Amino acid sequence: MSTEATLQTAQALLAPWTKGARAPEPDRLDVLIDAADLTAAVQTLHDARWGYLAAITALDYLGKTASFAQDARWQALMASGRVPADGAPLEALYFFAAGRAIVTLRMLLPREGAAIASICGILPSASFFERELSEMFGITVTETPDPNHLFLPENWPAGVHPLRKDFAPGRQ
Amino acid sequence: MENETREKFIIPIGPQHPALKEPGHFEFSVDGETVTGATVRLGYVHRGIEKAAEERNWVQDLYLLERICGICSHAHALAYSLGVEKLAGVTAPPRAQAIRQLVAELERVHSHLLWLGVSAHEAGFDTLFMFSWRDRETIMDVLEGLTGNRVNYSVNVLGGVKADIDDARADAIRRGIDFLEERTQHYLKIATSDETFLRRTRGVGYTSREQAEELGLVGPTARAANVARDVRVDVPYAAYTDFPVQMTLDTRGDLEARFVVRIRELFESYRVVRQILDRLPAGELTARMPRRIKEGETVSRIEAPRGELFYFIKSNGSDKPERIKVRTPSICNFAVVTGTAKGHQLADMPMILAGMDPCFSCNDR
Amino acid sequence: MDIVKDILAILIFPAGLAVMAGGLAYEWIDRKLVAQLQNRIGPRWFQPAADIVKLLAKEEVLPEGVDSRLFYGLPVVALAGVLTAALYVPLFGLAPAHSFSGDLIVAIYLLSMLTLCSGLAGANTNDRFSLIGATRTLTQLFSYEAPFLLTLLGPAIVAGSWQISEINAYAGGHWLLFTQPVGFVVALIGLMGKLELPPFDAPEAETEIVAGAMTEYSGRGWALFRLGKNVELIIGLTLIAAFYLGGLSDPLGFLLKTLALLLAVAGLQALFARLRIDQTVGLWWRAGALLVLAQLLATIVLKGMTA
Amino acid sequence: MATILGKKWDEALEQVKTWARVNSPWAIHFNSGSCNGCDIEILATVTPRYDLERFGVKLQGSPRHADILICTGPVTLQARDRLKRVYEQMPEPKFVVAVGSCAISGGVFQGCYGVVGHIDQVIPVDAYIPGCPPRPEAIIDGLVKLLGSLQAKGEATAGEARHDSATAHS
Repeated sequence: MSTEATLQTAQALLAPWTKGARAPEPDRLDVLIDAADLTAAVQTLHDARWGYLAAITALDYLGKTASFAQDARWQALMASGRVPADGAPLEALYFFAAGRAIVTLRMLLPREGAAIASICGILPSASFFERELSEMFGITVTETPDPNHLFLPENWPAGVHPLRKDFAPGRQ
Repeated sequence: MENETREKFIIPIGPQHPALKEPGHFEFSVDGETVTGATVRLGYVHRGIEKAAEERNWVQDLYLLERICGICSHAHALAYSLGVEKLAGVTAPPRAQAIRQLVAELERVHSHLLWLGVSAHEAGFDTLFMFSWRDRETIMDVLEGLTGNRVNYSVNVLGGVKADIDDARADAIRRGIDFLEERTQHYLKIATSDETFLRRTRGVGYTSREQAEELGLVGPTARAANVARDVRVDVPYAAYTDFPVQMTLDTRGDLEARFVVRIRELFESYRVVRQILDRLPAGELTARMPRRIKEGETVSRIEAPRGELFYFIKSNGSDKPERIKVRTPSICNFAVVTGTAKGHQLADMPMILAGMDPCFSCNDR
Repeated sequence: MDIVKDILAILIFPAGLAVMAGGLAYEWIDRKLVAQLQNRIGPRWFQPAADIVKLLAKEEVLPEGVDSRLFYGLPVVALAGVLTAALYVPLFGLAPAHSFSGDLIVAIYLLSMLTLCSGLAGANTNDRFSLIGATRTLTQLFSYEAPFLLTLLGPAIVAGSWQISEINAYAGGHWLLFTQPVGFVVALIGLMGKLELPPFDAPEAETEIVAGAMTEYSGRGWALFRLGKNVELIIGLTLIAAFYLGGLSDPLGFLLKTLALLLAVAGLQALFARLRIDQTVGLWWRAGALLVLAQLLATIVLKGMTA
Repeated sequence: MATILGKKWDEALEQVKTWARVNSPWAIHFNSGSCNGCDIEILATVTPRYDLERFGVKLQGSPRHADILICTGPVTLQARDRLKRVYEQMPEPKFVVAVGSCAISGGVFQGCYGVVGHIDQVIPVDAYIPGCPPRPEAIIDGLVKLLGSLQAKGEATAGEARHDSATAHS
């Protein structure tokens, strides 16, 4: 199967939850979804045996809120009243790879109280990635089997997340 | 009294432990000599490199990321360079790409020989450890002659490489490879026929293909369980389209298979190295790179000695990256220890641990 | 005056300092041979002596929660045991200092004291590695002890005596290596098990349980245990050479025969991967004990027929 | 007379101790956040081409058996207490060698949030071996230099004892 066909399969599989899609590079597909639809989307990919989970990470858009003004997902988040006016979003990224093709599930999350459902029930191997995600970005992963720190020490101050943009080393 | 006997007896391995040259922490609960459970604690080598990378510029990051791991330093530098070049819309010249692949394969040889020695040491087979490390010095000499360094080769620059190969150098590499190929035959024989060694590897740490996929294994550990996944074959990078490699697979899924896969990969590396030396493209070594990298995101994947190395790089158009995500092969493979420990003998645990070739400094970053 | 002579005999000759020096020399030869087999240069000749002196001069840390009398006493008992055993064997090819009928049993018992002491020492400390090491040490003791005993029984039966010097004298005319080859091999391997040399070093497997029963020992205690092991090595080699290699009657023969045995031991050490403790036990009971028993039966039957 | 003999005996004993210490340095290796580079070079020193056993150096597993603590890497948050504990577990006399740029200064990892500093901010260091990573030859050279300084120090102590005995005699 060609890379294009593989990507098209994924696009079709994920269509029910897709809020937007783009192809940043020829062999990649970014699928924008709501955080609430994550488990359903992952389950679909898993059931169709589409690729494997390559990585989970996130991005912090501190100071870049303006670029989201037109984003429907961001508007919906704002409308839900869960986001303070100056709270820049976080974006969780779930990478799935099948040969050359890479599909990224992207979800916008509010900065305060960011939460996302665990996919360990579907893919047990996601446990380490989820632990890293929650300690580095402060995104709570609900019902993850092991919520402990993965890399940070036990006595690391609560509420400090190193990979957020407002964390600066030496000023903990 | 009953409570007392039921209390779990926990054997810690690490963070300071002879079986681990790096600090990680495993806890095995045991009943007599039988392991009943395993947990892993990471982060002893967590330095915060991903964050530091956001505070340094693109060129400084090359040197920082190269020092994520001293064993597969070239893999990190290569994944990063390829990613940044992709973002900048620059392609390194063919000669540079071929040299990158050459160093990557030589590094694989060094890494696999190092691993062979360390796992032999775990098995209490110090003679094999000594011999494989003695032979590994050959590849260290080759790499030092080629790049000037024994460990952090620093051969990549953004846009190309800084080491070139002339005929004399190529001959020196060929001689080293010839010697090692003969030795590797010998190691393959030991790994597949030495009675006491097989007692420690055959049937130990078994994973089926389904299990391996479920646990999310990558690299040789997965290929030993017949999971056909190799970035060099699936998504050829550097010069792997011109100098393709064959995927090495095994169906048995136990420790012996992991030994066999890694040793057979060595032969494949020797073959490719010779091929590159014979048909090295002529031309420039570097392409011009801009100081600021265009805004954008990219994914760069390569096959490090331990498996798929995944870089996600985001640029915001300045001279520093916005975000660099490094997902190393080891973090995927730890599951093979925690997932298969139960029911094994305590004595098997260091072997199973070595069998996945863990790299804590890669993993913790 | 007799007491003074006895004390001198114990301290200076043939047991005591000479034995310890011999033990250190044999440890050096062993390490050097293994290093050579591993393509290394290996330690200098005074290395084992320097190690011991350094350990003696080092601080001895008393871990928390251990019985201090046992902690300090066990190494002394262990070394005293093997040194006493040295009185009954024809060390350096000379006649043993003491000899009586049945001294073989006493010597074997005294040799086991070292292992027993190190097992107890491990169990005495609260460290987890020590505890596992102690369990393994004792497990291994119970697995090699019987076959090892049987291998010494074979020569005793054909010689018709339980006295080491008499068996030695009998063996002078009969190379039992050829008539009881199984016994010889099992005895040599049994000695390696006793000394916890690779591949039977599961009780102190570095990569699993750090240093086993000895993990918490530093300084003097560790030095005495090491010294005890060295003395046991030389006594064990002497016994096997005396019983199986045509007896020991002069220093030159002693050197040649024990060094030949040491070469074999070093070769075996370098050749194999470490056995798991369950594999060790299986090997001894399934292969070692049964084979020796079979040979022993054959020996007895043959002796009955010729008598 | 007895005191003179005692002094002579002390002096001789001191010399023997120094001799043993210099000729039997057992080492333990602790990685407190290193990238592996130094660690594999340290391991390489015990292998056939370099063979540290020539100098009596043996890598030990238990801190209780070691004289020299070979440290690599910057000290990370989680490794700090472990490093201290391993150091405290070692019996006296003990020596610390910092191997590699990171162990000496934090190297390329200065300023990372997971790094608390370099080795001598946590435990006292007796010898520094620079390099990223230092070659095995450099590591051996560093260790031999440390042993040389021990020898000198030992002779100085023995000399003091000799001086004391001389004054006692007069």
